[in-house]
Amino acid sequence: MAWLLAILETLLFVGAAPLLAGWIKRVKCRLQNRKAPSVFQPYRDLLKLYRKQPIAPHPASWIFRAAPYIVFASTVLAAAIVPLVAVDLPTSRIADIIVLVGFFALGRTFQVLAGMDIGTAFGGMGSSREMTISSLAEPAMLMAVFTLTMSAHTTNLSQAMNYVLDTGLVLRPSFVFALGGLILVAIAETGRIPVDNPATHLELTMIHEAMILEYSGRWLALIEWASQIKLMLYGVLIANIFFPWGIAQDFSLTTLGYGMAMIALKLAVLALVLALSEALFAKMRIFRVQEYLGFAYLLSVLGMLSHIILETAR
Amino acid sequence: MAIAELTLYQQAILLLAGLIALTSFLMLGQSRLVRLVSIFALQGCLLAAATALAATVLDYPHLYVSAALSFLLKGAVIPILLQRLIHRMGLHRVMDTIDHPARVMMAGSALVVFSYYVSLPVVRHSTLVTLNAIAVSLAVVLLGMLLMITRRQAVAHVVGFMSIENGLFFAAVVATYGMPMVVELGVAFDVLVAAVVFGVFFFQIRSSIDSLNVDQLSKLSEADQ
Amino acid sequence: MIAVYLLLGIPLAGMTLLALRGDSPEAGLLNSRLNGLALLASVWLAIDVLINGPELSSGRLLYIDSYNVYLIALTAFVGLTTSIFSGPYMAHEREIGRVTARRLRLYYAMYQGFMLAMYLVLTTNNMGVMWVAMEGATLATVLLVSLYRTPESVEAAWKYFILCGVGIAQALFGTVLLYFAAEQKLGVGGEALLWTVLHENAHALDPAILSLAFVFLLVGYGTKIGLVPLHQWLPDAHSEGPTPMSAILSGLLLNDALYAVVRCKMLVDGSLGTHLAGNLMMGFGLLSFVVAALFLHRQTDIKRLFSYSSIEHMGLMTFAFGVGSPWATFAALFHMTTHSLTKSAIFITVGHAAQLAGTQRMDRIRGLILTQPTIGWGLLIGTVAIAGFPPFGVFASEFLVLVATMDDYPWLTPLLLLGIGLAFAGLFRHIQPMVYGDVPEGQKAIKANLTPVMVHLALVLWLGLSIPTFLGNWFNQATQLISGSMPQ
Amino acid sequence: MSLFFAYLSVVAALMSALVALATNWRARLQRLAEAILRRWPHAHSVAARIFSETHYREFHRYSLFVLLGFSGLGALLAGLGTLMNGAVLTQILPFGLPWLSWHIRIDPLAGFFLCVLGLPLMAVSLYGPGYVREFEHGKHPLSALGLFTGLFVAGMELVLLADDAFLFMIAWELMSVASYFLVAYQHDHAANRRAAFLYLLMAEIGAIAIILAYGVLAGFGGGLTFDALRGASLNPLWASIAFVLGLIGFGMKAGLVPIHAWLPEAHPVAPSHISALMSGVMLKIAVYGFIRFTFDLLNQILWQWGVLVLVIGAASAVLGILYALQQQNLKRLLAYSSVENIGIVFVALGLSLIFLSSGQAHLGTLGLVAALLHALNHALFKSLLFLGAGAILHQTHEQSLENMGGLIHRMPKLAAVFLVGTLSIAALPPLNGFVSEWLIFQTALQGGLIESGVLRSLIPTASAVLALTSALAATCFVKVYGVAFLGLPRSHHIAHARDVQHRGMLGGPLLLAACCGLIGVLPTPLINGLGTLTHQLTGFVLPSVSALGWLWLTPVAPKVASYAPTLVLLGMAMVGGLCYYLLYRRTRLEPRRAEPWDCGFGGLTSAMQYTSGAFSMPIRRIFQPVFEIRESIEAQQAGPANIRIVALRYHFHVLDRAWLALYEPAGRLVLRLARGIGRLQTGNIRTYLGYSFFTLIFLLWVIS
Repeated sequence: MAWLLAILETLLFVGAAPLLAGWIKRVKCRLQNRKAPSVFQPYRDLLKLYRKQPIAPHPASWIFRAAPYIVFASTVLAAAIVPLVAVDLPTSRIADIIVLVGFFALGRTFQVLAGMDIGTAFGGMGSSREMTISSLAEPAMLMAVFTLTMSAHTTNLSQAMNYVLDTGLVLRPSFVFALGGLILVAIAETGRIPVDNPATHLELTMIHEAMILEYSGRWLALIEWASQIKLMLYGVLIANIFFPWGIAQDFSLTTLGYGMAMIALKLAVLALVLALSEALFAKMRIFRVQEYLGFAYLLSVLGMLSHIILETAR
Repeated sequence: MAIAELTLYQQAILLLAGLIALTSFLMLGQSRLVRLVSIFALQGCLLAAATALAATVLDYPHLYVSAALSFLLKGAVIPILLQRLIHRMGLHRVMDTIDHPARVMMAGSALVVFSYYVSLPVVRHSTLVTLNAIAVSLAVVLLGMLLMITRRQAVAHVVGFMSIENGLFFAAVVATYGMPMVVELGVAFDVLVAAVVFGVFFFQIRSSIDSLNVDQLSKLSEADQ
Repeated sequence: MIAVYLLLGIPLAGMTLLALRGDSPEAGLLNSRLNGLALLASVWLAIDVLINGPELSSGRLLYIDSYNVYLIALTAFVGLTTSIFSGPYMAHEREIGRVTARRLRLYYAMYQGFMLAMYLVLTTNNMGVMWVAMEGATLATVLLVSLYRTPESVEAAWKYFILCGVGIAQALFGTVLLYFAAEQKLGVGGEALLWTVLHENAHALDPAILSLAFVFLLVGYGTKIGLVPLHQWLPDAHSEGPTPMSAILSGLLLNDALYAVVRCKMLVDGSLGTHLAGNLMMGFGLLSFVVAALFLHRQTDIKRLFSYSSIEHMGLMTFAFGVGSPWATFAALFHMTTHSLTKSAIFITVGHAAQLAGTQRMDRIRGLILTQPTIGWGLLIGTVAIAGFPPFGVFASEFLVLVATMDDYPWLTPLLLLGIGLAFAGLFRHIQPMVYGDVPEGQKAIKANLTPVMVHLALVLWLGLSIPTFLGNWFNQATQLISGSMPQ
Repeated sequence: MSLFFAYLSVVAALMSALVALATNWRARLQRLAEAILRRWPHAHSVAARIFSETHYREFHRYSLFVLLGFSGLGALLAGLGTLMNGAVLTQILPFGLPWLSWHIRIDPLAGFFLCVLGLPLMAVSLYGPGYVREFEHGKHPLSALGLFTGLFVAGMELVLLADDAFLFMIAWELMSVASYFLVAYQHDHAANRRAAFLYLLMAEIGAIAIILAYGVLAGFGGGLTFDALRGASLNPLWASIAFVLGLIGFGMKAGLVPIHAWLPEAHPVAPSHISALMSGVMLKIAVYGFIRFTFDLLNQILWQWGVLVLVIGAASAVLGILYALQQQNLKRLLAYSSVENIGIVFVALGLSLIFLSSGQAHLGTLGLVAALLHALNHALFKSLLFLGAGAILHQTHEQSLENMGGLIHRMPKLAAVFLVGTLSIAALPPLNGFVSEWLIFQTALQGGLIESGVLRSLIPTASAVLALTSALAATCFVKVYGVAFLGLPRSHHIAHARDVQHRGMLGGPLLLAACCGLIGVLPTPLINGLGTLTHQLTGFVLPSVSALGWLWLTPVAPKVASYAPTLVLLGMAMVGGLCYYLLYRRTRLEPRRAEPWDCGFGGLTSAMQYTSGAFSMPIRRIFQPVFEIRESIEAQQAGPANIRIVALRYHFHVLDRAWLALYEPAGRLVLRLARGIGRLQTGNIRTYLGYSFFTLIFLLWVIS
């Protein structure tokens, strides 16, 4: 039963990801007062790509072909272990938050390898930048996460959420800092403005797009979908770790429905915030990213220190 | 106890000790090789005399032998050998002047005082008065080294070396009435061989750097050229 | 006891014999045969002592105990192997006309004379005779240093002669003082210079006089050991003389001088009951160790290089004897053995290498391994051994010295560490370019007899892995004799 | 039994050393065989074939490595046996000093490291015969290589078996010297000579430091056997002195910053299978020495030591990987990454020390287990990578990444095996590298349980540095794989490289890759196996390594953290397979081959790809202060009056700051001192007489 539920939840996660992306696009369009596409546009795009015949460039090796599957699989697995509507699902025991970071790293690695597999300047450029950014973002994210886990004494996500739920609403300075850090990291890792512009078509400014420039057809579909899932993952993480209220702690239908509604609401709000910021800020130079991520890291460290100094009564 | 209360023999030994020290000083000041060698011969004779005297005082027969040995070697054979060499090498006119005679003399006298100071603990509890002569013999040894340090001529070095030997020998006589016979003989033999080897070396050095100025023997060094 | 007289008689006869027939072609063979006989005699003696304990000759002029008996065997052994090497070497020198028949006679006669002096130093019981023999060793070797009659060799010989002569004279003064101190207690007569007698009554001797005497003895024999700052004659004499002589100088003369100093130290310790002698030796040893290690870095002549390494090692041994704890003493005795074996082996190899390259300048010796692997590897392995790497024996002693020093004088260990590191770097920075790399054009292999080297290195290796029981017992007894208790 | 296997492995290693000497004894051996086997015609014919001109070389070469293989197998069996039953066997061999014979002891700790030694050694023995074949015709004899390889291995095994300081040091130095000769094996390159010299010098200094460390203990314990040393009761000051000496000595061999300078010099220049052993195994022997000294011999642990180790380890980790990222030479890059991994191991050890000193035995144990596991993992994948690099070197004679590219098309098999190594060193799930780093993170996250707030804030910071390190490591090895194996070939000989032919040269790496995968997927049994070891050292066994069953890894408690690598692998396989089925099997759309996008200009060349230097450029700029970068641009001009620039060539060279700051000044200082001392020896005999005169005066003055 629990396993079935876990799988269903995962499927829901995977299925809902494009919707979130569509929603963000829509809000953005509205903010830039353009005419917005329907929120279901991403599904149509995926279907279209799925039907198209993929094109493999000449120098590509099997890595190029295998990468989309691995990227997608690792992302789905990550989705499986992050509690969406209910905690204490068996899947969340398979791996904890550090493994989650590991999954992201795995997917990223293969995407980067695929980018370098083609032997063009763009692939290399994108890969190099992606690895640079992620290698700065990862410690920041882990620091943020550690802040949480050190007060919750667990790295297991659903345990952590339980902890927050049990302690109720406590204004922890450390959590505030960690939240800030995690949001910044999330923006960087999901390739949104101001770090990267998912909508750009000028190769020199691309990071994520430059890597997947050669992809087409079903491969592109998988990668796009994976990145949508990743975006939603970060959203869910932020929402459920810092504001877990409403998430189902038992598996009765009512609570599950309530949890679903709540998470939908939270994500919608987060999406609004993201869209707003993307509308307000402009993309920054690649070599200012280090300052940006350094700030994220600083926030996380501050969170950690404030946890040690302010919150532990010793 | 004061010197007046000593027997004549002992007084004589002390007198000889003084003379030997004097000869060392003379050598230190002497810049002509020929005279240097003759003073060295004088010192040898004084040494032999002192030994003989000691022998008579305590009638140790073997001291006579060593007296004879030292007279032969230090007083006769070696000086004559050296003189020969000097003449054959035409060094009899060479002046081996030292840079600061006054300072060297001062240093010498300082050495005498120092050696007295050093030998005090030795003399402290002992029966024989002649023992004070140990200070003298030590002074002679040190003066010999000083002589070698201040001189440039190989011959002077040999003389200094031999006068060191004299000092040792004198110490042996005054302190312990001579060493055991076997040692005496060994030492004498060594000295003789040494003298011969010196002779050989003079010619070798002469043939390599046609002079006997040891300052020119400084090819083998570690300092940057 | 016959063995001892044989031991002294053989080289005496050999000296006279070779003085006459030294220029004949089979002289080298004769020389090594004589040394072989001496070795047999020494082995006989060793077994004798091992079974019957210390021996005192009639007239008590000669005394063999577990301390000197193994040094005797060692001396005989190194003398033999070196003479095996020196035969062909001198023949080659004769061919290229560096030595004449007269000098060859002199060489062989003096070789035996030197051995005689060494045996006498080791076997005698009379401090005076020991002095005489030590001076005799100088006189025997001094003419060998200037064998080639080059200006440098003459200069080296002259320095060797004067400095060692003056030094040894001071040793005689020390001996006189010793005699004097003893005489006050034991009365006039030959007794008072016998080491056995002195050692028995050491406690009774006047400390003031003995400390005075020890200073003179230390400076005197220390000059022969090559302790800084009295060492200047050593590198010159080693580098300018014929190579076999460098080998026996490094392998034997230095050891025996140290032996004499330690004998004196035993007396002084017995009398003073303080650690004065030890401290003096430690000071000199450490100074020599570090300074020599520094000197290694600026050498250009290969034999000079290794003579400095000899100074360094003698410094280490002096230091260890100075420390005086059982471990350190054991280490020092063991180091004496391994060092003289290794160092003589190295000098033999170096001799070949120099003949191969036709020069002693290290910047002209290149690519030995590729030219003639036996010589190249021999030199390299020898250097590794002398630098104190296991499984060679030198390591064991350095290990013990370090541990013992850490035990007693921990604040000195940084200096030791510094010294070893410097010495190692100094050796290898010169050795590596010589053995490795490509062959310079026109360099060809030569006829070389490296059996002695192999034998020595094999022995050192064996000692490093395991010390045979009888040797171990020697070392233990000697350690007990010197430091008062056995190591455990 | 396990002791027997241990001896077997040592003897086998020595045997192979001896066999190596027989390289040029074919004729002699042939005559000998004929003399002996005249009776039995059959055996005689066999011998005749073996010793014939044609077969002897091959036979000899194989026998060398077969013996090494046996040595590895013996070590592995001995180690496993000891880990299984946790027995401690001791024995005394009749060697050594008369009053201190060799003490032999095999216990779980030694056993574990015997396993660490055994696996790579077996891989090397598979790999070797194919690799060294080309040396047979070179100017450097195979005998030297084989001899010192055997001694090297024997030395390492003896270090693990030693139970007294003396034997330990003998074996330790034997290991150093033998590996020195191996580094200097191809000594016609000046770089190799320089590296070898530096290596041996630092090994010597480190060894002396270790000896002194033992000396301190021996002084208090009154003996040189490890039992005596254990018995030594020291005050904190002396204990700290001993610890610092030990840290210097073992750290120098392990390659901790800033005393790592020899490592990136020496490891790359040795023959590749030796580099694998040096980087994969020898560094672990140093780790073993440190653990043995600190956890076993020293009778107390102070938290300051833990902090020291933690800081140094973190510094080594991040600096090591930053420098690795900037290397162009593949083997040099791997060597620097060894510095990084050793740093990670020491971070774990530091955590363990801190926890043990503050009485948290179970967390200390966790840290220790993490360290050991990472040591094993590093041994596996680093050997794998070095063997792979060696295979590339062997096929293409190319070490520089800048000339590689597209090798995945030329040597697909090697590429596949190499990928495993790359992924596991980049610490990606579900491979072994990730497991150990996960454990280290888990340890660090328990820092909240420590009393002192300073430590509580220090530990997470260190773990964040660790996170940075692992991210950079991923970057670094993505770069390696991407530049070397993917894209277009950057030079002619790479474009025409042939895949490895010799079966063993693939088999060795494959074995290691298999181990990586296995440990990655099923770490639990191994970690449970370490129970005996931790019980011996910390008196504590990880309580709930598999509280949820053998699938789950729950080092602290199920509620705190859990990881099920097997399920992860399963899940990935399922999802990936499903997608593949749905997307490919259903729509049978074969991908079409086409030119990659070139902005419409056409004619993409390999020169347009990102090079290794370009890939790491952002990191280079971000971490500017860490490096000493020498850049230069040379312009090729042509045309009238050389105005027109036809080609620009960009060179950059990254120097190690430690080198410039520490080593060169030391060298200069020594030379200056030597010159100063040299002035004393003027060559004038009168000066010399003066010296002895004044020495005498001085001494007389002193004593009276």
